[in-house]
Amino acid sequence: MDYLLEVEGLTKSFSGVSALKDGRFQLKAGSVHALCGGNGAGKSTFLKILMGIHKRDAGSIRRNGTEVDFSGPANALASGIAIIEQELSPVPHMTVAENIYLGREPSGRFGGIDFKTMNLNAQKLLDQLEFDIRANQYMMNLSVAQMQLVEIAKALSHDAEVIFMDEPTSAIGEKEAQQLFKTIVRLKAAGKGVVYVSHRLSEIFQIADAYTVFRDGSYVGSGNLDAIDRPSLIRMIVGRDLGEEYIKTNVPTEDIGFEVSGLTASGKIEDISFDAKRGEIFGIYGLMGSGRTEIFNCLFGLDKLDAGTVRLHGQHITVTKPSEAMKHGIAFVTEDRKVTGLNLDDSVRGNIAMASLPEMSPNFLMRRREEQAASTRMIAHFGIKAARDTMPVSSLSGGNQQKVVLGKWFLRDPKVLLLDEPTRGVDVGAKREIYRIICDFAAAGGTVIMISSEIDEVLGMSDRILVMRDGRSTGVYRREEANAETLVHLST
Amino acid sequence: EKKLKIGATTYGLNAEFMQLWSAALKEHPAVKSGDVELTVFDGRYDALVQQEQFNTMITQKFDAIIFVPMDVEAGAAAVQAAHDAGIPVVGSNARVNSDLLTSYVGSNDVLAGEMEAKAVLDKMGCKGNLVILEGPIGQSGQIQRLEGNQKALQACPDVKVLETQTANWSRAEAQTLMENWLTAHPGQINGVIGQNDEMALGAIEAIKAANLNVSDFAIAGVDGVTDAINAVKDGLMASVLQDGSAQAQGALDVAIKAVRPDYTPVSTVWTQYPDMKWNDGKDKDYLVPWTQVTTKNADKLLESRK
Amino acid sequence: MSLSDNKTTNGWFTSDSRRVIIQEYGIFFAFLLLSLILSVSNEYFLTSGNISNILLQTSINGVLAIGMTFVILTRGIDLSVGSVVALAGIVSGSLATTSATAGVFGAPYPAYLALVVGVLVGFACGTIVGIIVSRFAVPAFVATLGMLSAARGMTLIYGGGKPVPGLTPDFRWIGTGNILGVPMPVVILAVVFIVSWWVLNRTRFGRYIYAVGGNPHAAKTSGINVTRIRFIVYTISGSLSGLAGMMLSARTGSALPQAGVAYELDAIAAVVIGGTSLSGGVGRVTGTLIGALIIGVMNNGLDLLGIQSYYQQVLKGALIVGAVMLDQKRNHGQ
Amino acid sequence: MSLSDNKTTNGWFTSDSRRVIIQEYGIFFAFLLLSLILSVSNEYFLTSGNISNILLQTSINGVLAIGMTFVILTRGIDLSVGSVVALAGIVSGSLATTSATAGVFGAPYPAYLALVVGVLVGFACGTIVGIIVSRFAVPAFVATLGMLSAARGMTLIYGGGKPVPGLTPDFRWIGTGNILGVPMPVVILAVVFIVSWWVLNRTRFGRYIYAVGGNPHAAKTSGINVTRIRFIVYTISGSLSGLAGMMLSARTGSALPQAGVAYELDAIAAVVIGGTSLSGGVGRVTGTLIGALIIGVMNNGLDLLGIQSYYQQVLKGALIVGAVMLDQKRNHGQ
Ligand SMILES: Nc1ncnc2c1ncn2[C@@H]1O[C@H](COP(=O)(O)OP(=O)(O)OP(=O)(O)O)[C@@H](O)[C@H]1O
Ligand SMILES: Nc1ncnc2c1ncn2[C@@H]1O[C@H](COP(=O)(O)OP(=O)(O)OP(=O)(O)O)[C@@H](O)[C@H]1O
Ligand SMILES: [Mg+2]
Ligand SMILES: [Mg+2]
Repeated sequence: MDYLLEVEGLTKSFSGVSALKDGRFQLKAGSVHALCGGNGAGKSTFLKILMGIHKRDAGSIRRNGTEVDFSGPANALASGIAIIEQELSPVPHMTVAENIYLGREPSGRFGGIDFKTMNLNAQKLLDQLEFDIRANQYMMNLSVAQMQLVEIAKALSHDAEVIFMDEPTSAIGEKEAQQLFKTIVRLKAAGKGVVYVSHRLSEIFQIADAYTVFRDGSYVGSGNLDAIDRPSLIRMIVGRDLGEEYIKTNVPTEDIGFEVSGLTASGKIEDISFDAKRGEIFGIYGLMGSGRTEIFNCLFGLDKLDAGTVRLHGQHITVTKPSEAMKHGIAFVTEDRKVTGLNLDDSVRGNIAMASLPEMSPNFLMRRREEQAASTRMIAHFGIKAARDTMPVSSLSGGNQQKVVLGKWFLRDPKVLLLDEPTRGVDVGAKREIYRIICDFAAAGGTVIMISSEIDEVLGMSDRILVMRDGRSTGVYRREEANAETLVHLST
Repeated sequence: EKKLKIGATTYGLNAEFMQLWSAALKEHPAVKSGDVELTVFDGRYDALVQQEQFNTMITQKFDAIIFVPMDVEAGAAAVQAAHDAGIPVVGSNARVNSDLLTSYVGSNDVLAGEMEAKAVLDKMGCKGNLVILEGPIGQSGQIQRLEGNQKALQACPDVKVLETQTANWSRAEAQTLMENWLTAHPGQINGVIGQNDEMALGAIEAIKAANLNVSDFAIAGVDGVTDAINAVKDGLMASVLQDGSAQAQGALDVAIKAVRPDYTPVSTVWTQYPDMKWNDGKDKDYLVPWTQVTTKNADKLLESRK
Repeated sequence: MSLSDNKTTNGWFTSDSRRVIIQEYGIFFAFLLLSLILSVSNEYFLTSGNISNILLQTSINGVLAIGMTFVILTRGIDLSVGSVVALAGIVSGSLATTSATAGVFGAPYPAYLALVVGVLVGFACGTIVGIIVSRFAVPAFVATLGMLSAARGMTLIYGGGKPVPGLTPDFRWIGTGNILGVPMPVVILAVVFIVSWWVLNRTRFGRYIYAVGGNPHAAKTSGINVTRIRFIVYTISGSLSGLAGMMLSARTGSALPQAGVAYELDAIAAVVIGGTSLSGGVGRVTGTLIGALIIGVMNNGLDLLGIQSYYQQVLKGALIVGAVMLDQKRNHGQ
Repeated sequence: MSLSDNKTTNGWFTSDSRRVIIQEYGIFFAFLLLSLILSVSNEYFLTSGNISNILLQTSINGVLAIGMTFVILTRGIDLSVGSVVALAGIVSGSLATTSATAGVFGAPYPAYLALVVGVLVGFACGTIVGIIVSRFAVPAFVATLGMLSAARGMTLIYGGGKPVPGLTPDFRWIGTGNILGVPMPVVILAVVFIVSWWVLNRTRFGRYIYAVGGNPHAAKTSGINVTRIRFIVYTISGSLSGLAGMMLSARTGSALPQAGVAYELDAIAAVVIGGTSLSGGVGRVTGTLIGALIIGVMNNGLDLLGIQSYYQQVLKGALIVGAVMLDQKRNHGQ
C-alpha cells in the first residue's frame, strides 16, 4: 500500500556538523505518528526537510508513492503538507486572521482581498477549536501561548492531508492541549496523517498510534504504540534506563526566603501574596493568561508594580530594573527563550555569560579563560548538545537552547530562582537532570519559584502551589493536598 | 622630446560649466598633437579629494598641474605639496589663496558680479526691490560675485534687497526658493540676481509657474550656459559669458611654458582676447574677459557649442 | 537598524498596533501643529497660492518616498532614487527636446513616448537592483549605493555632462500643466498615493510586502515567493523614481545631469517620519505622505519667514526631530 | 520584533557565525583581488608612496567608519558624521589659527587645547543624538538626520560661512606629521582601530554592544542597561567624528564649512561592505577596516589608471556591489 509519506536515508549536515544521519519513517493515512527523540536528535530538522525549508543532503522522500523533491515550502503546501513549527514565527504587525490565511487570502472585488470573509473564516476556525482569540487582534499583542494556538489554527486551516506538529503543546495550557487533541482525533477520522513531536510522553500515549524514534540523527526504531510501554519508549529515546521521574531531594526549611505581599499591577494582576521558604520549591499554576508571568515580570523589575512589597530573607527590597534584582541574587528564567532569553546572533558561550558580564570582567576586561571555563561547566551541567561552544546558539535544537538559558542564570549562583516554564521543549532525559539540579539548588538553601503549565510537573516538583485565576490568587496549597483535579478546578 | 604628463584637478565635473572647461582642455592643440598627455581628475566637490589627487599626481611624477580648487583656502596645502615636489601648478577658473601658484588663468568674479547686478539694476531703473540667489556659501565664486553684486548695488541706494539666500548653484533649489519668495513678497520683487545662470533660470521657471510675466522682472545670471543664452535670446534674462574654454586652454599654455621655457602658446585664446597679453607666460594673473551675452552674439555663441 | 528602537522599552511587544495607529495620527498632529504655527507667523502661509506651492514642492519627494515605502516595508532601502531621477530625466529629455544638439536622432518624439521610456529607465535600474538584492543576497544598502554611483555616472556619460534644454511643451505639461486647476505634479502624487494605498492595504501583493518585512521566514513557509516580492519592490521604487525624474525636468524646463543629488535622504526621511520602521513590516503610506508634507511645509515656511539659510538648517534639524519626538511622547504618555 | 528577526535571506538563521567568519575573510579576498588587479594594471600602485597615499586617503573614512560600526552594531545609524566633521573642524580650527579674522579671541591656542575642544564638540553632538535616541526613542535615522542638518547649520553660523585658514603647524601635525615615517593620520587610524577592536572583542562594554544589537529584550532581561549602551555608542561616533574633522582640517591646512559632505555614506558603506549587518548584533571592526580600505583602494586605483570621471562612477558602483557579491557567493558556495 502507498503511504502518505515514506522517507528513507535522509541525511543533513550543517557546515560539516551532522544533524541527521539516517532519517526514516512511514506515515499511514488516518494515523497519528509520534516522532520521538532527545533534544538535538534531528526531529525538527527531519520535518523541515520534508517541508522544503531545508535542503537534504541525501535520502528519498515519497509522497503517496511518488518521489518528490520540494524546493520550498510552497511546493510542500501545494502537495498537501502543512507544518506547525517548533519555533513560533508570527508576523507581528498583522492580525490573527491575516497570519492564518497568509498566502491564501480570499479574493474580493477588483482583485483586492476580501477581509470580511477572511476575518469571518478565521473567527469561525478559532471558535470551532475553542481557542479564545479574536481574529482581528494584532499578532504582537498575543501571549506566546496564544501565538502558538494561532500557529495551530493556521496549520489546520490548510486542510492538508499531512500535518506536522513540532511540539505544539510546549507553550500552551492543559485545556488548549486537550482541545488540540480532539481536533487531532477528528483529523485522523478524516483519513489525514499527523506527525506529532512532543517531549511529553503522556500526550504521545494519549493520541498517537505509531512511533518512530531518532537518536543522534539516526533512526532507532519504530512500531505501534500499543505494543510498547512508557519505560521501553524512554529507553529507546535516551538509550538507557531512567528511574523515577520526579525525585525530590529538597526539604523546605522554616526560613522565609522570599516574601511577596499585595503585589498589584493594574489590569494584569491584583493583590498577590505568598512566601517561599529557603529550600522550598514553590509552584505557581494557572491557565494561560492568568497572570503568572506578570508576577515574575514585576518581581524582576521588567514591569512596574502599582503596589506591593517584597522581602528577601526578611529584608525589604525594591526592584525597578533587572540589574537591581540581579544584585539581590534573583535570577529569572523567562518563558520565551527567543524573545527575552537568548541573543540568537551570539555564540553559546556568549549567551551563557550574558547575565554575568560584570562578574566576569571586574576590571572592564573580559576574563576569557574564566568565561570559557564557565561555559564548559554549564554545558556539562545541563548536558547541552553543541559541537563547540563558540557556535551560534541559533543552530542548537530547541531543547538545547532552553538549557542554555538555564545555564545563563545558574551561572550567577542565585539565591532566588524564578523559573517560568523551565522545561519547555526539554527531552525526558534532560528534564530529569534539570529537576535534579533544581532540587539540589533548593536543598543547598536556595529558594525556587516555578511557573509551569504542565500539571504533572507542578505536582511532582512543588512543595506548595499557588493557583492563579484571572490575575488573582485562589490560594496556596501544600503538595499533599493538591492533585490534578483540584488544580484544574481552582484555576477555572 | 619626451611627452609631457599634465594633470588637471577640478572641483567637480558633474555640472555643465566644468564639463565645458574640461572638454576645451582636451581640445587644446598640444593635447591633440600628442605632445601632452592629459589626465583630468574629478574632485568630487571635496577639497580633500583634490589634495589626494595632487598626491597621486606627485607619485606618478606629473610634469605640471592645472588646478580648479574647491576652496580658496584648502587648496593651498595641495599647492604647497606640489611645489615641494617641484611641480608647477597653474590655477584656473577659481582662486586659491597661495602665492606658490605659477600663474592663475581665470576671470574676475567680482567684475562678473558687478556686471550682472548692473544689468538687473539698469532694467529696474535703479529703483524697486530685488532678491539675490547665492552660490554655496564660502566658495570663491559666491564670495567674489557677492562682492561685485554689492558694489553695483551701492550705486542704487534706493534699491532694497528683500532676500539673500543660497540655492547652491542649483536650478531646482532656486526654483523652489523663488516660488516661496513670490508668495512671501507678492508683487514686490522687481529683480533677481542669480549668481549663476542655473539659479536665474530656476527663478524664471518659478515666475512662469506663478503665471507672472517674466519680462516684468529684471533677471541676470553668470556663466553663459546654453539654456541661459537661449533665454537671453528670448529676452528673459541677462547673462555674462565666462569663457571656460579660454580659461582652460590658456592655463594649459601657461603650464606647458612652466615646464618648457622655449614654448610658445599654440591655443587661439591669445589671439581671441587681445586684451589678455601672453607676456611670455610670466604673468601671475591672466584674466579672461567676460562677454556680455546679447541677442546679437547669442546665435554665434550657441553655434560654438556644437 | 532601529528594529527595536521603539519596541523595547517595556518587556513584551507592548501594544504595538495601538502605537502604530497613534503614530500615524501622532505625526498628523505634529503636522497640524507645525502648520498652525506657520499660519500664525506668516499671513501668506495659508493662501491658496502658497498651499499650491507646498503641494508642488512636495510632489517629487512624495512620489519618491512612496516608492521608498514599498522598499523599506520589506526591510530594504533604496539609496539610488536621486541618481535614477537624473538618469530617467536625461534619457527621456533627450527624446522630448527640440534642441538639435542634445536630442537623440529624430527628437522630439511625442511626449507619451518619452514618458514611457523614462519610466522604463527607472524600471530597468530597479530591476538590476532587485536582482542583486533578491537573488544574490547583497544587502540593499550596498546594492543601491552601487546604483547611486553607477546611475549618476551613466547620466553623465549619456548626456556628456550637459543638460538637455528645450523640452517640448507637451512633455513639460506633466510638470507645469494642471487638471481642473490642480497642478499636474500634485495630480500625479495623488494618483500614485491612492494606487499605492490600495495596493498596500487591499491587495494580496500589498499584504505580502508587509509579511515579507514582518517575518520573511513565516512568509516563506506560507508559500509566499519572498524573492519575487523583494525583487518587485525595487522595480516599483525604480519606476517611481523614473516618473519623479521626469516631473522634475518637466518642472525645471531642462533635464540636468546633476539633478536629484541627495534626494534619497529626503525620501527616506519622509518615510521614517511617517512612522514606517526601517526594520520593515510596519508602516503606512499615509504616514509617508504626511512625512513628505512635513518636510515640504517646513522648507516652505522657513523660506516664507525669511529665515537665513544657516539658521534654517539648524531649525530644520530641530523640527524634524521635534515632530517625531512629539509623536513618540504622545505614545509614551498614553 | 525579534521573534522572527532572522537576518539572512534564505531560510532561517542558517549558520550565521560561519557566515560572519567567512564574510570577513571573503571580503578580505575581494580586497586582495582588487589590489592585485590594480597592481598589475598600474606600475605605481604598489610603490611605497602610493600605498602611503591609500592609507592616508583611508584614514578619515576609516575613523568615521569605526565609530559607525559601534552605532550600527546596536541597530542604530549615524548620518550626522559628515556635518560633525565640519563643525569640529571649524571650532577647533578657530582656536588653532594664526588668522586674525577667523580665530577666536586669543588664538592661536596650543594645539592640544584645540584638539581637546574638537573632540569635545563631537562628543557634545553625540551626546545630544544619544539622548534623543536612547531616552526619547526617536529612530536613529531621524535623530541623526536632524543632527546632520543642525550641525551643518551651526558650522556655517559659527564661521560665518567662511573657512578658517592658517592653522598652526602644531595643529597641522596630526594631519601632516609622521611617527617613524608613518603619517600621523595613519597612526591615528591604527590606534583607533586597535582600541576599538580591543573594546569590542575583549571588554564587557563590547559584549554589551553586541548583546544590545543582537536582542535588546534579552539584554535588558540580563540586567544590561540598554539605554546607556545606546547612548554611549553615539558619543563614541560623535567623538571620533570630531577627531576625523580635525584630521581633515589639519591635512587641508584650513577648516572648511563644507567639509565632510556625504561622508556618512562612505562610512556606512565601509561598515556594510565589511560584513556588519544593518540590523545589528553581527559584525566585526576588522571587516570595517577592510571595507574602508576597499573604498580607498578603489578611489585611488581608478584615479591612477586615469579613468574618466563619469566612467569611474559607473565602475565604482559595480565594484562595490561586485566585492560584496563575491563575498556572498563564497558563502553560498560552501
Ligand atoms: N541551522 C543549523 N545550523 C547548524 N546546526 C543545526 C542547525 N539546525 C539544527 N542544527 C543541529 O542539528 C541537530 C538536530 O537539531 P534538531 O533541531 O533537528 O533537533 P530536535 O530533535 O528537533 O531537538 P529538540 O527536541 O531539542 O527540538 C542539533 O545538533 C542542532 O544543533
Ligand atoms: N503583550 C501583551 N499585551 C497585552 N496584554 C498582554 C500582553 N501579554 C500578556 N497580556 C495579558 O496579561 C495577562 C497576564 O498575562 P501573563 O503572560 O502574565 O499570563 P500567564 O499566566 O503567564 O500566561 P501564559 O501562559 O500566556 O504565559 C493576560 O490577560 C494576558 O492576555
Ligand atoms: Mg526540535
Ligand atoms: Mg506565562
